[in-house]
Amino acid sequence: MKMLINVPETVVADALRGMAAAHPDLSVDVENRVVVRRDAPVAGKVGIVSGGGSGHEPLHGGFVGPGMLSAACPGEVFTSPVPDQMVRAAAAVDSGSGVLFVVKNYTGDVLNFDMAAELAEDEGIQVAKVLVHDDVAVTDSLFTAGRRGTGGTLFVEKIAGAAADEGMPLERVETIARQVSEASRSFGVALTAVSTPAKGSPTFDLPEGELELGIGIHGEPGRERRAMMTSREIADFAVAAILEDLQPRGPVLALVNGMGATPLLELYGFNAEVQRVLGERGVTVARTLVGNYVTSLDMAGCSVTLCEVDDDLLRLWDAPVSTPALRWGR
Amino acid sequence: MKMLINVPETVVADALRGMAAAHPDLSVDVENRVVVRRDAPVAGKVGIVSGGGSGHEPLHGGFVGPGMLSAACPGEVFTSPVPDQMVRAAAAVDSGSGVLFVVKNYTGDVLNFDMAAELAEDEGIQVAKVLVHDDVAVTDSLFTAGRRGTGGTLFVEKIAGAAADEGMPLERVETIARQVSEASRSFGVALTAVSTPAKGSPTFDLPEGELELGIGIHGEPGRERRAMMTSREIADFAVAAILEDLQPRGPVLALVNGMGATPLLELYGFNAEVQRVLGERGVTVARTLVGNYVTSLDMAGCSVTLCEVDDDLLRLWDAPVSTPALRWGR
Amino acid sequence: MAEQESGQALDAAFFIRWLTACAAAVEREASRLTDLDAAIGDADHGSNLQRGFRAVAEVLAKDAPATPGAVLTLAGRQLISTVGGASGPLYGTLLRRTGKALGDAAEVDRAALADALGQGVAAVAQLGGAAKGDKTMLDALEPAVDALATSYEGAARAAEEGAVATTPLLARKGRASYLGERSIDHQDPGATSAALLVTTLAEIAGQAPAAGSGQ
Amino acid sequence: MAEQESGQALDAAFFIRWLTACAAAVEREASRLTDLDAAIGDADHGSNLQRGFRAVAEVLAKDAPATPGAVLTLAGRQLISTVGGASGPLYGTLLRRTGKALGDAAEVDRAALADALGQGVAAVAQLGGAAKGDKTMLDALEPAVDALATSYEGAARAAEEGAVATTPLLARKGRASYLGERSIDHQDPGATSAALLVTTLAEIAGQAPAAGSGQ
Ligand SMILES: Nc1ncnc2c1ncn2[C@@H]1O[C@H](COP(=O)(O)OP(=O)(O)O)[C@@H](O)[C@H]1O
Ligand SMILES: Nc1ncnc2c1ncn2[C@@H]1O[C@H](COP(=O)(O)OP(=O)(O)O)[C@@H](O)[C@H]1O
Ligand SMILES: [Mg+2]
Ligand SMILES: [Mg+2]
Ligand SMILES: [Mg+2]
Ligand SMILES: [Mg+2]
Repeated sequence: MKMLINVPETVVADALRGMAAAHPDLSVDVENRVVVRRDAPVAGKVGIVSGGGSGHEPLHGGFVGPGMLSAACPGEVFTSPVPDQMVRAAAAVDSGSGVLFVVKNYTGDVLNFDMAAELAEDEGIQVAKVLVHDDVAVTDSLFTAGRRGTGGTLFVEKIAGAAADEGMPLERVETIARQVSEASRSFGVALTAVSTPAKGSPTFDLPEGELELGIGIHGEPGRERRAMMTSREIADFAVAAILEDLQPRGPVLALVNGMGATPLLELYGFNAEVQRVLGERGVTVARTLVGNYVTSLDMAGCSVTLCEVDDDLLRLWDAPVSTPALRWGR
Repeated sequence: MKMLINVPETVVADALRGMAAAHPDLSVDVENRVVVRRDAPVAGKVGIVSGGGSGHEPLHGGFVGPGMLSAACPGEVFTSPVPDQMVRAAAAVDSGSGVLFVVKNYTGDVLNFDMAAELAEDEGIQVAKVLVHDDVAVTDSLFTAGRRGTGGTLFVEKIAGAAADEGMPLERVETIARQVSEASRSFGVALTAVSTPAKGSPTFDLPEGELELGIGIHGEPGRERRAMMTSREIADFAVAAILEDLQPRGPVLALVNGMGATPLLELYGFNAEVQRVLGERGVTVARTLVGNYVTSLDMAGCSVTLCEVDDDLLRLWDAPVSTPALRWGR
Repeated sequence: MAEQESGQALDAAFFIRWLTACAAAVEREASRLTDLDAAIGDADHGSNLQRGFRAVAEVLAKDAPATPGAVLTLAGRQLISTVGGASGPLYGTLLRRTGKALGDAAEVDRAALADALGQGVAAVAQLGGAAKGDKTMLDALEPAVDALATSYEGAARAAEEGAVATTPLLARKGRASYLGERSIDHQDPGATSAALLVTTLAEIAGQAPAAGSGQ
Repeated sequence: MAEQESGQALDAAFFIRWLTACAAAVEREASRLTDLDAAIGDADHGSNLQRGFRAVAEVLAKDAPATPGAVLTLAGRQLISTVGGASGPLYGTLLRRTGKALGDAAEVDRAALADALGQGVAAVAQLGGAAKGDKTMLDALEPAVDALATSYEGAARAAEEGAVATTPLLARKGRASYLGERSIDHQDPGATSAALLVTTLAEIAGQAPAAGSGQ
């Protein structure tokens, strides 16, 4: 698999140098692998820190900025970052109002963020954590590592960032973030396997006429392989899987997300099918976001995330945000 | 090649329905294939209309909105739209101040926009045209259809949109757009061939260990095939090709663009190399944009576009813009 | 010029039959045309003409104009409005200008058609700025028009030969020109489709139910 | 427990040799570990450990602590700070807790090591919430610790067998658990690397220059 890289070993550092050059509003510490909004810490405001393996861009570094993340910690490709990065990020953004860690539910992320929280608290930083575990493809979650965190992360980071921006205290920001996390559900589909720089070839074999249903964002195979489906059938399947788990009474935010290599033309077409089936199922969509936001390197495929919102959450979603990848209002 | 579609015939219409659902600020006429900013025509302001084949998303529909395009006309995949669309778009956005057509230099686009301009003028709309032809990979342009329009289109559309937004008259908007077009140069590289929905398989064969230098955005092979190169080598080659043609004296805008299937992680790393070589060559970069903006469906690869700017153009570049794909300021 | 009989009288129905047969021929050959375009273009020529000639067949089925000129003009307008790309305006102009040149005669003969088609081809050359030898549809159309003065079969043969002869050429117009030397050794898709339209014309003329010397 | 002699005295240098040899072994086996992880995980286990053990070898080369406990604690901290993922905190905790359990003795014997490693493995089980049979590194580590009470070779054998025995298991922890039934019939990468570390321990103990009954 050909890649636009120098050598696998420097992929993350190279990308951080490129981010630094492109985004003067961010302060990028390439050596220590922390991306911080330049004006941090912001007096009187809770800091929002997230992070995870690289390869999911724009998540998380592309979501750093006013109204969303205060800092992000990029790990190696598909590998959770180390506690040192998280502690450094927390110290950089803590104004004394405390820091919220947004943690995607993977064993590595959870363990490293847990260690970091202990260390940060030792340094006198007040830390709260919220776990994102929105992927309904992981069933029997009592007998697994639990549901993975995927597209819901974007909703949690945006809304927690808006809550912090409004000056809410840590406890309240944490409560709201948890509310968003618990109200989010995702389902993903892969048309191709992913190739990591370290491996250099597809992580599994996915023949021409087949697709994987219920995939995550790390190139793992899904729960089930099937004969290739149409956009319409995939939308039916994905939305049904989500609604089996959560039947929203209120309106939802919808994220129609590409896994990295699916053209925007196809994603918009897929969105049309997602909106159709949501309409048929009586779900009201308050806002829709279409694009490659929570990706898996060069994987072709898509995911759908729904998040049930009330007026408060919708207001926080609509609040101004100014990051490389998500930007609106003011 | 697997695609997230229903049938090839409805790809463009499906995408337009999905765009309409995602972007309430746009008025999307799915049947007639015109995407218009909802508040058009804007009194006293020149309308900016562009269009071209689909498959280059977010170009052009994703650039419709305040501060950029007034309307876009999406053709079939990789096929210029028809004059009827352009005339309809012009009529929808003309406030009496006239309309500028931004035309990428391809035989199809040029012929169809020319016909549309005649028809629109018959309807009493004042029309000006600017041609974008920035791709330095097309050499001997006297003996070809001329240089292709690629990444420079984004610069022309953004800056022309800002000029119109400031209330400049058609003639002045046209002059500025032409200035941007003439100051823009691009060079692109493909790591994989593209698969169109109609063909369903890669348009040409590009083996594992090779890449194409000097490609366009329609899946055509490039000028030269070589053994696979590193990100560093590609940046050296692309920037050298551009600077051979235009040695900017002032600062430049830089677009480090993905062709659709290249992960953002790789693009940022590539940007680091582009910035390095520009620094080595003494070129000052005023602003950098990194992302998948002018794409070629599922092609892996990248392009670099530079546009030499003066203070006026830089101010117009920085001016507020509010479209699905490009958004900043206000 | 016309050293031979100019043959059968061609009425509006003849041209509707021809264009309808073109639609069928394009349908049959679409993937070959797209494959040729994939090699040196953007892999859409087959689907472009498919879309266009389907629309032409449809509009002619619904609303059949009374004169050859009106049939061709309507078909040309329809191609312009539905195809896009380079071939849409070019083929559209070809049919429209040919139609206009035929005026409002109820019937025309081969000589008149050859003459009108010559004007159509000239308009294509002017619009696209291409000349014979640039590896475009003109390489099939120009020899076809010349030969049509003599016979339908000759025109078909000339168009076919012209299309095949584009293979060794270096493209100077259209997308294929971007490839420079790499455009050599591929047959031009537009010249191929042009030959298909002319061949279809000869077929329809050959099986024409109306009386005439044929050829 | 120790029905046999507890063998040679293990000093700081021994543990530095072991961890340095682990770095070399990981280097050698990295792509196999990554391939195993590709099948049921995310294709990074080899490069994770490569990064971590390179850093361990480097820090131990630069700054060699004086006691076995300090060597292991430093190595564990280094893994935590450089690996990330699940295996970073888990292997880091294994070494750190083992090191802490060894205290500040200048030399330890096999029995003491087995005991300390037992505490390290227990800490891993607590941190990750996994138990034997969940298809994780514990499936190699737990039998190895038990067997280490008797001999190094036995520990290596037990670890190897434990790793191989993960193949038919359904994963209940870590990324492989997402696959459900599809995790069956693949050997766990973490159990495989754990066996590699224990095998390396036996090798280093076997060739130890210090006197002792060996085993
Ligand atoms: N300037 C021109 N003059 C005449 N024919 C042209 C010109 N440019 C392109 N063509 C013809 O058009 C054909 C391509 O048509 P098509 O693929 O439908 O459009 P596009 O090139 O826009 O994708 C070429 O094979 C060539 O024969
Ligand atoms: N909860 C756990 N307890 C013990 N070991 C675990 C646990 N989760 C994962 N592992 C081990 O970690 C290995 C994967 O490590 P690695 O690939 O480096 O990290 P990641 O899964 O984060 O990519 C698995 O093969 C398994 O042996
Ligand atoms: Mg990992
Ligand atoms: Mg085309
Ligand atoms: Mg074409
Ligand atoms: Mg792994």
